[in-house]
Amino acid sequence: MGTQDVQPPIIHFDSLDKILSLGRANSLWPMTFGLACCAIEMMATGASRFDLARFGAEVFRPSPRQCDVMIVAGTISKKMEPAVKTLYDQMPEPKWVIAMGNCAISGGPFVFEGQYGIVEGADKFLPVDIYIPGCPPRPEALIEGILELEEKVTGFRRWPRVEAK
Amino acid sequence: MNGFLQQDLNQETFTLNLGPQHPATHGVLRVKLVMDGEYIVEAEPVLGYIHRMHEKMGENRTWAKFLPNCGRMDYLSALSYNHGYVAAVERAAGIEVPERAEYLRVITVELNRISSHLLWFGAFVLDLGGFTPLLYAFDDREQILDLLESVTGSRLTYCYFRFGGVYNDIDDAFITGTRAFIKRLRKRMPMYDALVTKNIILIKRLKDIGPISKDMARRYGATGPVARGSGINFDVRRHEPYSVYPEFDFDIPVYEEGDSMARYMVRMDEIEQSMRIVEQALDKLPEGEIKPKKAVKMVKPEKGDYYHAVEAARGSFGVRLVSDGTNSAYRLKLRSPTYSNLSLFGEAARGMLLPDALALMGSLDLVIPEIDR
Amino acid sequence: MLQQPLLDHLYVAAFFLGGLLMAVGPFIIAHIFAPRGTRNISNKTKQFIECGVEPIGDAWIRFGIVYYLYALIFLAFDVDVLFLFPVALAYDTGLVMRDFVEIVIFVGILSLALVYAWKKGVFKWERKTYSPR
Amino acid sequence: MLLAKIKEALSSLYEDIQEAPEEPAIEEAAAEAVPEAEAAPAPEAPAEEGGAAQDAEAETEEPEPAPPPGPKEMDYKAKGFHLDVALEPEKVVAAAEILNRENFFIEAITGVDWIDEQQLEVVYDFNHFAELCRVVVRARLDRSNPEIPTISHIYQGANWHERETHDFFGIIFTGHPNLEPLLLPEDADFHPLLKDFKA
Repeated sequence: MGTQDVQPPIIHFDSLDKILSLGRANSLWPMTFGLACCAIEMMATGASRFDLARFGAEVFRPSPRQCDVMIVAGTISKKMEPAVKTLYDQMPEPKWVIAMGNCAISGGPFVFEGQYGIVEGADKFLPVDIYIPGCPPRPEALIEGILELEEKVTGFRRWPRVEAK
Repeated sequence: MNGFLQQDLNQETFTLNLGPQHPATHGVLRVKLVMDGEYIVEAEPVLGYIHRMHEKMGENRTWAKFLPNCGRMDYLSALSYNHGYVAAVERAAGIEVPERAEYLRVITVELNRISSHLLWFGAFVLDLGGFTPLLYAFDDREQILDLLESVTGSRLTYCYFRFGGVYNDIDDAFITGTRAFIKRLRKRMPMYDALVTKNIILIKRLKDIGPISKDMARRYGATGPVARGSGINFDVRRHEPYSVYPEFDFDIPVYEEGDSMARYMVRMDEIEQSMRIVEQALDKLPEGEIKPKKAVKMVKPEKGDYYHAVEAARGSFGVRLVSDGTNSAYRLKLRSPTYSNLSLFGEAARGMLLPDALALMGSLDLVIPEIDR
Repeated sequence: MLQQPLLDHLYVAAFFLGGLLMAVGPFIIAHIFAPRGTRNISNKTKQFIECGVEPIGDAWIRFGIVYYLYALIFLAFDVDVLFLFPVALAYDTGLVMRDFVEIVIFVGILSLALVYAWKKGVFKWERKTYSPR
Repeated sequence: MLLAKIKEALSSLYEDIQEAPEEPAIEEAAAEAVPEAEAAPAPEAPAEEGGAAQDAEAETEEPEPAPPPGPKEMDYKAKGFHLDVALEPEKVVAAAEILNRENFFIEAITGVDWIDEQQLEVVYDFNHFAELCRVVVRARLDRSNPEIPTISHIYQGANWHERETHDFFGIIFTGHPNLEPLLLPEDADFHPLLKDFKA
């Protein structure tokens, strides 16, 4: 694991960090990285009805250099694993990973005794920040995941939490 | 690059990866392109980046346990895949399906076909550079997803069909909702037609781009809108009548030009035809059972191999199952249409400009997990 | 009236500095506020972006001359516009008619280059096939 | 009727097995409900091949009591295909050429691992655009070294099907342009769909 230690920025004090993380939390640029069925729900979330733009996250950047969040939406097969590692490395700091769907969390419906093709879960080789269960998770679940990540980045939750009545 | 030496060309070529993570491939397809400037000298799709072992799972699960997998191969027209698998097992085990269940199957499959074509329409024009049609198409598609969710319970990866019938009956809200949706979509299609189909930029980007001749489509086994765009009148619903399709009258749009514009027009006309089928099916919906009286628990088809093909949104999806009399398949082969449709990309994209090759790939309407299975 | 030209030069210098700041500023801000280095798993941070896989071969190859000619034409007109800026500053100070004629001649000669390039077929973007294909 | 024509054309492949001739089994072509000829012009029948139509039945090496070798007509409603042609691996290319001349297209190539008979079976599915006639060509290979000639020079679509079957079963398609793993990682050396495959 070639983890390079990440030094803090040159100018770095507490209140500045608060302001920067507030800005970062409300403009999370995800990477267009749809693998399978969850990618379609991710597109539906970005489209007109569920509209991820309300939370600042609708700019799906194709190049890893320009994005903050890698939403692993789908099954990671053993042939795709080196590509996922490369993409994760090429993302600039600060970066986060959302494991969307059961396949990204634990291999989902494709885990059976004697399976040869998939990596059972993104956290086998990626530091995952947010897990969104579901197969595929509904767009609302993805939006809740984005809000959860915003809370993790800034420390407080700006949007009302949905109470299960 | 099989046997393509660099020195053959005094003009150097470079190899470009239209890689697994690329907005235009709509999934994890990688195409190794040998380029001379902007012209493609050699295109070789590389698959397997989302191979999920569906056929291996077919062997170590019982017939009923494989049902959720059907919805996860081609998740855009998942109900056609449910239909293909369930009909194949019914043919093998000789299970009868009540009349009303067949009608429900046709209604939900055709609605699913419309939603698949709408998503293809949005994504295809997005590949060519227009972002707004995607938002309109997804808005319509959400209406269908609401309707199908009220009946099947899921939005995308349906598991609605059972051996011998369907899981849930439809209620009046579904019927009125579907009729209202069809009326609304009929008002919006002229808008898509005027804004996008007659748009000079789209016509310039699609006319005579990626010609696929009738013979090339036959040699590669291309089916569905890709074949019908090249003048081949082949639609499994009409060619190999199954379920209750013979009772509806709908026509098969066939275009002779064989370029990306023809394939685009075939799919846009098919949306209209599917709406006609749904309307006729709703009018003639018989009463009666939707499931066999005694639930079909142990399915044990006799030994031998069986084949059943259905018309999925992308072509003829065939299921070849070899059963050895036990309650799980001895071998389950899933013939996916996009697998053959994409295999002609290597020959069709030779000598094209890169942006035109992306227009061709978009017109093939690819769903990668269905190719890799 | 020494101040007037000096003042003009100050304006141009101010705009130049503003432009420079606008260009280099984000780099400085990013360098200061962003954490340095990035976590990586397989040390692929410095690798070129090629959709997640190893780039095959090298991109420093000889390619069609068409791109170079296109860039040349752009350069000609870019410099042309560059000269028009100071002219716009001192346009109606002297004889108006003289300035107008001068500009027309200046732009006319430069557009001759465009006509020449057009005739040479720079804008026809068809493939220059060197290979015996 | 395309089915009868193709059945007779394919049965010509069996004529060279000349052993004890038996009286040919008479199977009258079951009257299928073939849909009315499509708008597409039906392919004009190629010149009728010579050769007497009667099949010289002969024992083939199948262990169970050998049904008369030759294209067997199947009940489409029950099985899903019209013609089942069991051939030796070498004859598959000839069969593909015949079918190609009749404008059939290839639907799929399936591998089946009969482990208890120590055999690997390759099943080719052919279908026709104009008239409904699904022909299944199958060939049995010895499991220890499964070799079968490729048909990718006739049907380019078979190129990927063959590479995939090679991926999953290890069947060598001799003469295939590049028989590298297609769905499995490039350096995969295991064949997952074999019955004795351990992950």
